Amino acid sequence: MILALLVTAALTALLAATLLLPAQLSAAGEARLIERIDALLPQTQCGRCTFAGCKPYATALARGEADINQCPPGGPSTMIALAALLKRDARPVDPKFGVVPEVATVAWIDEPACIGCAKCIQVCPVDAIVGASKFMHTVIAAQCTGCELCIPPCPVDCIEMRPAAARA
Amino acid sequence: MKLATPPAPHEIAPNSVGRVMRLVIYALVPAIVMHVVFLGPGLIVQILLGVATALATEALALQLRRQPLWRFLSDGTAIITAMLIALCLPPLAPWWLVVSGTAFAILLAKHLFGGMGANPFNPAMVGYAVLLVSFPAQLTQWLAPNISGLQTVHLGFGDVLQTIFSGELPARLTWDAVTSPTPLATLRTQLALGQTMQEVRANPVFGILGGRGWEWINFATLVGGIWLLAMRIIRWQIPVALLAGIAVPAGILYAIDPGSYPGPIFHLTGGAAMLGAFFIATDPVSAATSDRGRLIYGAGIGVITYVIRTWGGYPDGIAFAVLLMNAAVPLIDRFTVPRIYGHPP
Amino acid sequence: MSALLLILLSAVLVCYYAPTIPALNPFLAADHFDSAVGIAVASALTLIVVSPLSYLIEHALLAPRGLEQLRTLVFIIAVMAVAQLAGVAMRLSKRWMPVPTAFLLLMTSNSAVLGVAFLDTTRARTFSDSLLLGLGTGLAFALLLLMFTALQQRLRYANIPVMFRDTPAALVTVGLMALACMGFTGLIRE
Amino acid sequence: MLLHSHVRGGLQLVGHKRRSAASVRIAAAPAEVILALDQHTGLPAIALVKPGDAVAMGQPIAQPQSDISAWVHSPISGRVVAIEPRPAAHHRGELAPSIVIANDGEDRRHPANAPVDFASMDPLELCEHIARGGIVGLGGATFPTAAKLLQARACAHIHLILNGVECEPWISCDDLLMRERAHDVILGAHILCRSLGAAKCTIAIESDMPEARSAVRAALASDTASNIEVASVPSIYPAGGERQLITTLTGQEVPADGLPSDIGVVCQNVGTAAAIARWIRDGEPLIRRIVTLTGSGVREPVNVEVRIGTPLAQLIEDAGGYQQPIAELIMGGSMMGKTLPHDGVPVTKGTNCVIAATAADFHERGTEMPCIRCGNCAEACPASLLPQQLHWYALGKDLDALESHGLLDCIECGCCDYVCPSQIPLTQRFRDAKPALLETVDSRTRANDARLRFESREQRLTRLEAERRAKLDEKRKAFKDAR
Repeated sequence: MILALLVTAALTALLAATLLLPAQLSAAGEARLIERIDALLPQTQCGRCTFAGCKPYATALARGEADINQCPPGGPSTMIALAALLKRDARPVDPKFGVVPEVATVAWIDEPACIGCAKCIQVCPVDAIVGASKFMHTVIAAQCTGCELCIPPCPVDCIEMRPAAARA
Repeated sequence: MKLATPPAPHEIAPNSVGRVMRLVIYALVPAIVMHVVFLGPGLIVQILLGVATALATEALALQLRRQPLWRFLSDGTAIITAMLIALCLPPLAPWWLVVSGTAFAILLAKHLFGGMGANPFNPAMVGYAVLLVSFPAQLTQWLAPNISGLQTVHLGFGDVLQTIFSGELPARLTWDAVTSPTPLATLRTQLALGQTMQEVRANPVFGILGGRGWEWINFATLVGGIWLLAMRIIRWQIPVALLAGIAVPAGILYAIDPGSYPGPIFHLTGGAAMLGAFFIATDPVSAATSDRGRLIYGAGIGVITYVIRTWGGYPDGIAFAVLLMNAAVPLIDRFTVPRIYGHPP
Repeated sequence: MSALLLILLSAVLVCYYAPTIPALNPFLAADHFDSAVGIAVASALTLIVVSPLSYLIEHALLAPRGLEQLRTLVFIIAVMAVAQLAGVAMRLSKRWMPVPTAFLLLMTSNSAVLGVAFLDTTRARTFSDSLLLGLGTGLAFALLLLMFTALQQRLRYANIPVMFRDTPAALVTVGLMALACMGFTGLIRE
Repeated sequence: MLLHSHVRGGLQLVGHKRRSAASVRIAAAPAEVILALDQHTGLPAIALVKPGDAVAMGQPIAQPQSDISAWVHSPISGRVVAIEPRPAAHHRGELAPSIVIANDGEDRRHPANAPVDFASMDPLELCEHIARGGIVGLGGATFPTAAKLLQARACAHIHLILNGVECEPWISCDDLLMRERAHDVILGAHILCRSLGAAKCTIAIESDMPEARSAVRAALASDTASNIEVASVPSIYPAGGERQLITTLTGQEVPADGLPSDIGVVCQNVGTAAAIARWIRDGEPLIRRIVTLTGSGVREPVNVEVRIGTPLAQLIEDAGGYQQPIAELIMGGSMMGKTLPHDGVPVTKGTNCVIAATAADFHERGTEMPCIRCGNCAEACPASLLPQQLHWYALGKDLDALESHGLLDCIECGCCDYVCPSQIPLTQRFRDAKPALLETVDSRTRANDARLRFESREQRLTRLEAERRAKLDEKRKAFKDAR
C-alpha cells in the first residue's frame, strides 16, 4: 500500500516537473511564435489594432492579450491565417478597429499646399515621406503602406489617400 | 468584319478522354480472349452484367448530381471499371456479386468523391476489395483451366448462364468437380501444409512459368499492356516499378531459400500482377502524377502485394496494395514535385 | 496487425477533426498540412518513447513489487509526461509548427489508448520487442495522419455532392483506407 | 557546335512553313500609316510632332520617356494627320494612342540619319546609337534592344546568341530573312558583339531550315572574323523560346528570377540583328520589317517586307486578298499568337506573322472534360511544371499551392493545351490565375520591406531616445557638480 502510494507520488512529481519545464523554455518558443504571427500581418504599421505596430500586435497575440480580429488592413484573409496558426475560432474583423479597405491606398501630398511642417515625416512608421522642414514633402508611393497615420497631424489637411497605382 | 477571338493556343491535337478509354478497352481484348479460352464464357456474361450495371448506376448518379448525361456516359470510364471488376471475379460468380461490386464502385468510390477525375481511390479495386472482404467464399470458386488433366467436366454456355443467375450449379455437377484453386491459392495452402516448393510445383495446376492456363492469360495481358505503352496511353514508370517491386523481393527470398519461396517469374505470371501493373495501377486519376511519384507509387504497390501474398491472409494482394498506395498518392505528389526550370535543386 | 492499423486510423481521424470541431470552419484547413506535420512528428516521438517506457515501468517497477493493479494509472501519468516533453521539443525546434497546448492533451489520450492497446493486445516479450513496436506504431501513425491530411487537401477542390462534403467524405475516405488495411489481415498472427 | 541538351518536353508540330516560303516581296508603301506609341515593351513613347507637321522617312516622331521605352520613326515621308487613339494589334483591337501620317509618296529621307562606323565607336556610345534607331526585339517580345544590351554590359565574357529558331508553326519570316539577307544578320552580329564586348556569338538555326543554314554558312565563309558560329537546333516547339534556346546551346538554366545575362548570355532575334545592321550601315532606323502572311484564308501566302504602321487589310490585299471565309485572324504563331477581332489594325514592330485561318486550318477544341491526371501535359511542359496539379489548384484558387507549383514560371507556350485529352484550356486558366498570385507575391514583398523599414525606424528612435537621455543625464550631472 505504502509502496504503491510512493510510486504514484514519485511519478506524479515527475509529471509536475515536465509540466513546469515548458514555462522555463517558453521564452524561446514565444519569440518564434511572435515571428510567425508577424509574418502573417500586413505590415501596414497603422496601429488600428490599438498596438504600436504589427510586431507589438503580434507580441500581444502570442501572449493571448489580443484577439485575432483586430487588423482591418489584413482583412478576412489575415484573420483566417491567424485563426489557423493560433487554433482560435475564426470571426469577422471587428468594425470597432476600422473598416476593411476595398482597395489598397497610398497617401498623397498636395504639394503646393504643403507648408513643410515635417509633422507627417515624424509619424510615418516606415519612413516613406521625404522632405525637410520648411520644404514641401513627398510620399514615396512604393514604400507607403497606406496606414493613414500622417493624415491627422497635418495642419493644412494637404494629405489624402488615393488608390495605389497598379504595380507591375 | 467581326471575328471570334479565342485565346492561344489555336492549335489543338485531336484527342479526347473517350479515345484514351477506348484504347484501354481494346488493349483488354487479348486478355479477355485468353480468359474465355481457358476459363470458359462466364467472363463474357460477367462483363455484360457489369457494364450494364455500371452504365445504369453512372446514369443514376449523373442524374442525381445534375451532370450532363451523355458526355460522361460516353467517356468509357465506367465501362473500364466494370470490365476490371469482372476480370477479377471467378467466371461463375453469382450475378449479384458483379452487380453489387460495380454499383458500389461507381456510386461510392467515384461519384461520392465528385465523379470522374476526382476519385482518390481506384473504383474497380474498391468494388473488388469490398466483395473480397464480404464474400470470400464465393471469390475462391475459380474454374479449372480448360486444359487436359485439369478440367474434368465441360460446362456449356447454358450451364454457365444457369450457374451465374441461380447461384447453383446444374444438378449433375458439384463445385468440387468444376473448380480448382488459383495457382497462388494452391501455393498458399500447400506451403501452409509444410510442403517444400519442389513438392508444391509438382501439383498439376502449375506450368512452366506460373499456373497452367494462367500463364497465357497473363501473357495476353502483358501484350495488351505493351500496346498501351506503345500508344503512349500509359507511361512505363508504374508498370516497371510495380513488377520490380514484386520481382526484387521475390528474387532475394528465392535466392536465400528456394525451398519455401517461389521465384520472381512465378510471382509475375501466377496472379494478377500483369493486370495490376498495366491496367489497374495505371489508372491516372488515382495514381501519382509526376515521374518520380509514379516510380514510388508503383514500387509501393509491388512490395505491398508481395508482402500480402507471402505473409498475409489473402492469396493475392494487388487490390489492397493499390488502395493503400491510392491513399498515399496525395502525400507522394506533395513530395515529388519536379524541379522547375531555372530553380535551384 | 490490421486491428492495430484500425486503431491507428481512428486515432488519425480524431486528430484530424479535433482542431476543426470548435470552429467547424473550412478555412481553418488553410495551412493544415503544416500543422499536421507538427502533430505527426510530436505523436510519433511520444509513441516511440512510450512503448519502451511502459515496458520498463511494467517489468522493472511494477511487476517485481506486485503492483500490477496500478498499471493504467501509472501508465497514463508516464504518457502525459512524455507528451509534454514532446511538445517542448517541438517548441524548441525550428522546423516544425508548434503543437498547441490543447492538442497535447489529445495526443496524450491518443497515446494512452494506443499504449494500453499494445500492452493488452500484443505481448511485447522483450525490451527490444517493445522498442520496435513503439517505432513501428509511431511511424505508422505519423504516415497515416499525413496521408489522410494530404488526401483531404486533394478532395478540397473536388466537386463532391453537397450532402457528402467535408465530414461524410472524410469518413468514407477513412472507411476506404480501413478497407485497404484489411489486406494486412493475418500478417502478424496474434 | 555541340548541343548541350535538348529542350525538355515540347512538341513536334506540323510547321506549315513551306506555304509562305517564296522569296520576300517588297510591299508598296501605304497611303497612310498608323504608329502606336506603345508598340514596344515598357513605357509609351512621347510624340515629338503635332498634327499638320511635315515628316521625312526615318525622322524620329516620338521619343522614349524612360530607360525601357523606344524611339518611333516615321516610315514614310508625308504629313502628320492626327495623334489619336486607334485600334492596335497588341491590344487585341482595342485603342492605343497613335500617330497617323499621310503618305506624300516621295520617300524623302531624313537628312540627319547617316551611316556610322561602328568599329571606331565606344561600346556604350554604340548602345546609345542603337537606341536612337528605335530598335526593339523583333521576335515578338518588342523589348527595347539597347536596354537589354545595357543591362548585360556589366558582365564579362558575354556569349551572344542570335535566335533564328522560329519554332512556332506557320511563321517563316526569320527563315526567309536568313536565306536572303544573311550578310545583314552577320553584320548585325558584329555590331552586337562590339556593343556588348562579347567574345563569342552563336547563330542558332532550326534543323528543318537547311536553306537558311547554308545561306548563313556561305555568308560566314566570306567573313574574316571567326568568333561567329552556326548551331543547328532540333525543331521542337518551343525550342526557340529564349530560356529554352539558351539551355539547349549552353546547358545552363537561366535563374527563374534572373535574366540571361546572369549566366553571361544575351539573346537577340536574327531580325533584330539585321535591323541594327541597316541602321548602322545605311542609316535607316527600324521602319520596316518582314511579316509572314499565311493561312488558308489568304490567296498567296507570302513573306512581305512592309513599312511599320501599314494597315493589316492593305497587307492582305497585297497577298491577293482573302479567299475563303476566315474563322480567325491571328497575329503571331498558332501556339502563342493573339487573335484579332478585325483587320483594321496596323503592323507594329512586333508583328512577325499574320495567320488568316479558315475553319479547316485548326482542329476544333472538343467539349471540356474533367482532368484525368494523365500527365501528358507534364511531359510536354518545357518548364518542368505539373499543369495537371496547377489546374486543380487553379480551380480551387489555392494561391499557396499555385506558387509552390510554379505558376509564375509558366511561359504560356500552350504545349499542355495541345496534348490535353480532356481538351481543357489550361493556358488560359493559368493566364487568368496569374494576376491574383502576382498581387499576393507583390504584397508580401512589400510587407517584408515595410517590416524592415519599421524595425529600422524603431531602432533609430530608441537610439535617439537613449542619446537624448544620456545628454540630459550629463547636463544634470554637470549642474550638480557646479552646485
